[in-house]
Amino acid sequence: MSTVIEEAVVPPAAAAPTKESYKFKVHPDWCPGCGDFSVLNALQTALFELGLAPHQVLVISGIGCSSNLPGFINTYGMHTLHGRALAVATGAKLANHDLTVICTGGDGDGYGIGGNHFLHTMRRNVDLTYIVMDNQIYGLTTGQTSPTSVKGMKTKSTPYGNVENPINPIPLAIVGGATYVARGFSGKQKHLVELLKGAIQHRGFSLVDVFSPCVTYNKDNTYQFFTQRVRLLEEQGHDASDFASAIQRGYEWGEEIPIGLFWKRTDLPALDELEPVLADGGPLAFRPLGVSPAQAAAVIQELL
Amino acid sequence: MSTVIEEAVVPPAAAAPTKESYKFKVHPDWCPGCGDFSVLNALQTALFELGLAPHQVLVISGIGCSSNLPGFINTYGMHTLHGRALAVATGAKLANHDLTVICTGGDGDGYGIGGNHFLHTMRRNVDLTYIVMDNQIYGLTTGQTSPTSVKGMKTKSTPYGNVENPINPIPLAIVGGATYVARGFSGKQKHLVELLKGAIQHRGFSLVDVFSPCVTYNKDNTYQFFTQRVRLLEEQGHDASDFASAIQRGYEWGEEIPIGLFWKRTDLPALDELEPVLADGGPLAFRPLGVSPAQAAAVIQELL
Amino acid sequence: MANIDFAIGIGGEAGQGIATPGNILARIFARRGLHLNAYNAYQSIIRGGHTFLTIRAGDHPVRSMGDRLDVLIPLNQDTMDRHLGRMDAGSRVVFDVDKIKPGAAPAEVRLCPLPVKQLTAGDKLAANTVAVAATLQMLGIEFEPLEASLTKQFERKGEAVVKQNVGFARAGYDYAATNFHAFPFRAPKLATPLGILTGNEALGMGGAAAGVKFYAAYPMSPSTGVLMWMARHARQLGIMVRQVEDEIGVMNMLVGAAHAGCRAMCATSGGGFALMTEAVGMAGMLETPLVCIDVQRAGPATGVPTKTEQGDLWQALGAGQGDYPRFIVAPTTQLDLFTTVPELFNLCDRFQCPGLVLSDLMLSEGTASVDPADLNFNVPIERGEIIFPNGNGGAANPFGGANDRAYLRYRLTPSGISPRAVPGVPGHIHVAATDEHDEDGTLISDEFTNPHKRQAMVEKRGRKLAAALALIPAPRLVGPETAQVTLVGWGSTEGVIREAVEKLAAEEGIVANQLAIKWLVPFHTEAVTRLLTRAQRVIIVENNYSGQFARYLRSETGFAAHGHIRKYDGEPFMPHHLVHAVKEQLAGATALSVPRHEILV
Amino acid sequence: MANIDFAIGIGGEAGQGIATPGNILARIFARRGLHLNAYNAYQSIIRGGHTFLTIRAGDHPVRSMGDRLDVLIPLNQDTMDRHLGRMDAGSRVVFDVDKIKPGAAPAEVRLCPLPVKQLTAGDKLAANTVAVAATLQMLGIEFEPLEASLTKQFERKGEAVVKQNVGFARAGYDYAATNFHAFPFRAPKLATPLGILTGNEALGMGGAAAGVKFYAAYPMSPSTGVLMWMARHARQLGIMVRQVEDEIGVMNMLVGAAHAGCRAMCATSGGGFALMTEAVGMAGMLETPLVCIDVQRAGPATGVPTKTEQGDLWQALGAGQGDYPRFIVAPTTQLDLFTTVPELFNLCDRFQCPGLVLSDLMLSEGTASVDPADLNFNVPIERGEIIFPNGNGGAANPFGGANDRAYLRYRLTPSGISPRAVPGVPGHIHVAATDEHDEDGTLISDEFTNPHKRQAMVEKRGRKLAAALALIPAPRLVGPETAQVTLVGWGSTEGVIREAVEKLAAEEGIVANQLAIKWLVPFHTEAVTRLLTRAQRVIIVENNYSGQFARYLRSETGFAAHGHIRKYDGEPFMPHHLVHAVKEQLAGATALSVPRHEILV
Ligand SMILES: Cc1ncc(C[n+]2csc(CCOP(=O)(O)OP(=O)(O)O)c2C)c(N)n1
Ligand SMILES: Cc1ncc(C[n+]2csc(CCOP(=O)(O)OP(=O)(O)O)c2C)c(N)n1
Ligand code: SF4
Ligand code: SF4
Ligand SMILES: [Mg+2]
Ligand SMILES: [Mg+2]
Repeated sequence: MSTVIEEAVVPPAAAAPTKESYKFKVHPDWCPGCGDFSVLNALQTALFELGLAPHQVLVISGIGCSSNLPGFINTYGMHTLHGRALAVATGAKLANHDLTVICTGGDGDGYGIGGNHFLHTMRRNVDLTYIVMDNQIYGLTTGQTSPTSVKGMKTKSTPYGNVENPINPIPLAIVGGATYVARGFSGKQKHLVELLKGAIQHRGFSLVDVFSPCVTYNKDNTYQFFTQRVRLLEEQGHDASDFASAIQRGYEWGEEIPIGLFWKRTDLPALDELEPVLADGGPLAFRPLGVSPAQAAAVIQELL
Repeated sequence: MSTVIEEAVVPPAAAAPTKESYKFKVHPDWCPGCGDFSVLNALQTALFELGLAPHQVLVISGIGCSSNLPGFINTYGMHTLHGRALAVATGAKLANHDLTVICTGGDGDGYGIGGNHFLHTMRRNVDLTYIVMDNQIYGLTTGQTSPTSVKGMKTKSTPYGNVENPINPIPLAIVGGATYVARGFSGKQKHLVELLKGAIQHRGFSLVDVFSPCVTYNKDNTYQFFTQRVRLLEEQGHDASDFASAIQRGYEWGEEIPIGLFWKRTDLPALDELEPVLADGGPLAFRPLGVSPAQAAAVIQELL
Repeated sequence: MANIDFAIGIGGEAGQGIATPGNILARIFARRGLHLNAYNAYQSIIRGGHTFLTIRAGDHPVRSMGDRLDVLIPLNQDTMDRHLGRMDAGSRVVFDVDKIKPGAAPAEVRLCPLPVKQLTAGDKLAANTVAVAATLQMLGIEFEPLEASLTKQFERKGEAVVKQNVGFARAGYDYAATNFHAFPFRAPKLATPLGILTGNEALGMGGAAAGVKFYAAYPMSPSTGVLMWMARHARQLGIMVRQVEDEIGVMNMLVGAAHAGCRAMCATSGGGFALMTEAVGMAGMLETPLVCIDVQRAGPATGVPTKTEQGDLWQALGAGQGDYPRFIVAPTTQLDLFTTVPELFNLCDRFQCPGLVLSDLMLSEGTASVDPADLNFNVPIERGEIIFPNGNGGAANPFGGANDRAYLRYRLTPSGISPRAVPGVPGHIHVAATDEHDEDGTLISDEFTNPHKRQAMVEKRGRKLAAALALIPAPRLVGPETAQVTLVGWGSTEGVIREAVEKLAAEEGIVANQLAIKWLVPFHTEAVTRLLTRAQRVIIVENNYSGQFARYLRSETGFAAHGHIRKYDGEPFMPHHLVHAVKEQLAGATALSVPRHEILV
Repeated sequence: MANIDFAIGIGGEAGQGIATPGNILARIFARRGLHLNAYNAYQSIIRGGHTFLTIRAGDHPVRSMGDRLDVLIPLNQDTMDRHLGRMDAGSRVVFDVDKIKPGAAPAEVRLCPLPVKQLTAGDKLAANTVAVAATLQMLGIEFEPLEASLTKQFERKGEAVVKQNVGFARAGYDYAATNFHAFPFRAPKLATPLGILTGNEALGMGGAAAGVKFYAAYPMSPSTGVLMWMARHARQLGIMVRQVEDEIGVMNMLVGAAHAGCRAMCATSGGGFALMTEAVGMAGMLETPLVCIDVQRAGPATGVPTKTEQGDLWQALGAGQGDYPRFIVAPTTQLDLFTTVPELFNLCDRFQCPGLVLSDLMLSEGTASVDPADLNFNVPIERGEIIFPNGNGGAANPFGGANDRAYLRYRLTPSGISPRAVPGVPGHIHVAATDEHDEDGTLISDEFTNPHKRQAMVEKRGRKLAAALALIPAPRLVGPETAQVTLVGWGSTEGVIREAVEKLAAEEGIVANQLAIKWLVPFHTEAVTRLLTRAQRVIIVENNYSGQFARYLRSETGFAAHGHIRKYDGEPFMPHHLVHAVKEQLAGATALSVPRHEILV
């Protein structure tokens, strides 16, 4: 009764992964042309190029079109609740800090309902890679305004035009404490692959906000819109260690929109590095349970 | 069976308010020396000096020592749920935009559990004044770490020292979209009164983060600590319309800590100004209910 | 049944646009005065997958999607393959022969292949129009309504396009006349033209009628339709509509708006409601009236977002910590959703507490015909003991209007209801607190703690609803007083149970009656117990796994039903599911029937 | 009762430090082997207000705070005023005569004024020490244990301070010997020295014993003690302890940590639990074992944060939308909290579902004596069918370890339990989804939607707990098999009901027995029904307004109790409340008794 879509032979776990290793038996059911295909592909390429074994990678999402991604990649996956990926991921990462933990989701999921976890996961500098497929719309619920929808945008929940100011994830993440902050575009695969590789290799919290057009519900921020506008920071000599410049460039929005690595710092340890409990003994999840007689005696002693 | 603590004669509503008008029958039950007394007093003074009638003011809080404030001031009050003051306040303000709505609470309430409402209320530029009594600790729950507790701080939940990076509310609010961002100190009454008056008069979302020492549970960030360190931005020629400088100064933390108005912009309309539904007819809450026969007919027509 | 009653199924991929032909057909039927019920089985996917719309119409009340299809319009091969085998004798399958191959059809199913390419000169988009036209022809419906409908649809695109499409339709219509067998009946035209209404629209309209001025929501299937209706009508009706950052924000904003004096409403589904429960309890504690709609979908967790279930009853019953009064109501039809909302607001305002509406995907996204005359917007509005600055709240200001100290927001009254002043009223200053408080609002959770005051406040809130039961109609048996079987349902299953009861009588000679429960809290314990203990055999019908209503019924009445029919596969009951289950239970085969949905949609 | 049994009340303002003398007394009593129960009535205020600690000790199990005080130690005038009038004949009131004026004492209450200034040469902080010393003297306890205790307390401050304080104590002790009447009994010294334990400490220790490696929480009274215990022991025991941004984050982190293979636990109170319910449902859907503790306090909403209640039962029963299996248990004593946690983890791991513990303020913040021998940390650990990379999970890897395609995380098994691989295991790659899924984890909420698969998955999860009931002890009657009255309680009321039963027999000649319910889900319907239908008169005792347990009991058994005793004023039951209520119900005066708390604490 299982849903096996493709009959593929799986390489033995020991063999070095090939690009195919990350392909999953289920084909993505995104709309044809959806930007998320490209993000999935870039992630698969990045994992392959980094030589990470599929079973050592855990991809965690919330709920949304974009959040369906863990179902389409051959790694361990969790498809959690709307807005909660980062909290779940923090738990998973601390439980097994040997895993490479990657979160994927949408702008509504991450910046809307998930905003509080976003804020606090950043300040904790949890060693996660967070990929937000930012289509400036709620896709899966068929087209309502999102926290990144521009002012004036007409959506099903704002038929007369959105009156709210959007958030800007880039400056917000920089100020919020993320230690690797980048923006990519589905239309720039190679560039995106490099951003993702950098993010995964970065020790600490990485945000990669990706313009990933929703071809069905967002008629404003299309492929064409972005293709005309995006400019690579890497080609403009941006210094990703310059805080003020990172923020300033993050605000640029108009005829030219910068993408690339805005901000990176390596001087702050990640949360798992700061927790002495993790120092020795390997992943918590694999340690023997229970307490020793000596530990028990010490605890009981306190009661006497 | 009511709890009337003081038998005070209340001035008739029509008379001009005096400073006494804002005093409430219930005495604050904060610990002697708590910074929150000073914030309460400053708020009462500010309201008086602005000549606002007590019944036209609605003070809304979450839960915490600081959130008890609405019980101690003679205005309308709501003492809501932990972390939810801003959401409740948005509803109340839009329902009756003639009210002056002020939110008061703590760092845990506002930046911890309330973080998502903080983020989104700021970007919407809702016309509220938000006063956070930032004691860098959870007071009411008897002393656990807060999102503004400094790294290394020992609290009941971090007896070996906090390993997380704090958030910095000032830059966060500036980037988050607040249009009036200030920091005060309980030990500087007059200065605080001016900040609050500015905030209340400001049309849009104002944050006043106040160093309001918890004398019982925070032994690090005491009156003395701040008295030695605070410097008035107003005396340092800071230009509150300079975005980059506002952020930069917001990060200063050490032997000298700036307080005052960091950032203000007046070019963004507040949410209620952007909602055509509010344009005519006065507060929503007082409009007649129901729909007219013509409106009903139009709605029914759509079904045919 | 002797009446005229027919159903059309249209299926295809998401994004293939089955909504448009569905809508055209439904409106044409309704305008002729036909009663109608439409249900769309779809998936949580934007493009692709399988979507199947069933439109059933008749000259008598049509309460469910029924059991059979008279016309199948497959827009893709997949639909043909899934459904053809389940078509009954005498039915038609209308399809584009250039695109879709029929398999082996069951006996006496008439295949109606349309040479679409030829009829439309190769215009691919016109296939749906042609199929609709052919269907109408076979049903004996004139061409004019379709022409009018297409004209309206294509108006914006200019006369040429209108003409072209009407031409395609004409071609299909004529082709059917020549090549296909018309049905032995004709779809009649009745005296009163009807409209069509989804449950979500009904909820939005009910809110408008009730005078909702503040509507907030976070999108969540299958409740988003209410948000969309409200957003579309916001400016026209003067309603503040907000999309909020999350459901916690939604419910808290509602409390703020309602406290300030607005009628405030929201809709969500189970997962969103889970996030709201703390703030629903706040409304209970602050004694703030507001209305929250939970449009249930298959759970737990994300579950099956586009599939129906009645799985949130215990969540609603257990919403929030502690005890506090609130109403819970599960309306039974689309029209009932409309009329219930203003009634509920009146109760909430009067008793100063939150009210919860349990709808579900089937009801909220389902479409029903409605007689416009039944959509009474001129409903009574009773706001209870509320004090406004301009005195328009109906309640006199009991304390003279200028003495903050004398006003007691939470005055201990015999009814438990205390006049509430909204912020802005001179002389009524108070604080409304979620901490336990005294009559004047002062916190008694801190230095004024006093177990006697606490007890008095709990009892004050607790006794508020005592008078409410009398204002709520007791459920009544429908059908013969003495029956072999009494089918008990709650909320949206009323229609399908009614049809099953009729079918049992007409086709199986089994005398059944029906008890439809709508008001869950407060519950008519006495009336229900009386009816059920007299019944010969009680079978509870519900759309969930664990028998949430059966357990609740027992908690309130002690009554244990003789049998249960449950379905939790995401699809609604069809009448024959119930008929078959009743038969197997009467035969003693089981006390728990779980009908198996035959069609994989 | 013939046994030795005495109680001491210490009262003052918050911040006045009643904890220290309370702790000194409790430890001295426990070390002598006396059984003990302590309950602190306090307010949600950091300084000021009224705090009242009752320590009751005896040479037999002491299960509640009892009904009377033998010693009152008022540290301020307010305490004297509130409590003096309620002291019984033969009791002592020990107070600082320089600071506090006694009012008119009831007959035969002995006032024991201490000239503190004179005894301590004006050292104000020493008043508490002097009062404790005098109390011990009157109880016939030697001076040495107090000396030892003070020495330990002041050690850090140097020998001089120690000496000084021991001197003050000595002065108080001697003063009492000379001036006050010793009690007619002496506090005995028993063979086995005991320790003292709060419920929250017991929960933390239970977690440690169970092998919890991940503990997360957001502070919330009265559950914060668990967080504090965990934080203090984190490094020593190798537990990851996190304070999270909110309760939503807590439960979601737990799911992540538990999914990755840790035993993960959290504690909160009702309002925090309300925020967690959506994610508890996620654990149900992902089939992830974890344990969540709800330490109940008086609700609704913020309620009375420092007062007790059993008001979250229906919230726990209705947590999250839809149906999913989970355990709900309400342990009955502090020791039971300790032993239950590892048992619950074994069940959750075995059945792969969440487990909820319902504690309450009285139990969690209350203190009990405990025999160290009963604190067995060497408990069985059963992790069920789990697959770890290093094979330490106990379950063999059923698919050979190297075929992702063949591994079915949600395999449909007869038991409903499917072997779960944690991330990191080669050959077991899968996605765990909150959307409904197929055996291999693939979503069936979108294009693969299939009502039959959905039904099968609901049933798979649903049947998991079938085997669980047999692993859970059925509740048993305590007391005479045939009795006039059967008192039924759940969770923390076990102790006070037991004492009431004894009191009814000893003092009123009423034969009662007791049924204490601990496991709520799954529920021993058969066993409980059998016991209750045989009982002459059943009275349900619970600490809430609406009879949450009574209603739940009825939903599971159909059984309606003959009477109810409820209390919802924030304070726990005292034995005499129950005795009085039983008497009035036996006399036919009422079927619902609501005892009135006599002391305003
Ligand atoms: C608690 C809760 N609220 C609402 C929803 C409904 N919901 C599902 S996806 C979604 C938004 C999706 O938008 P986004 O995160 O931007 O993802 P996209 O579909 O655009 O990729 C919403 C509101 C839900 N599943 N859970
Ligand atoms: C949902 C919920 N979680 C937790 C609590 C418990 N709680 C009450 S106040 C508080 C923190 C108070 O800290 P802060 O907001 O900084 O205010 P302060 O007391 O320091 O002024 C917490 C965690 C609660 N009331 N509700
Ligand atoms: S709706 Fe938009 S975001 Fe979703 S799959 Fe389609 S194109 Fe992508
Ligand atoms: S605990 Fe701290 S914050 Fe609370 S009242 Fe006392 S000093 Fe103020
Ligand atoms: Mg999106
Ligand atoms: Mg604080």
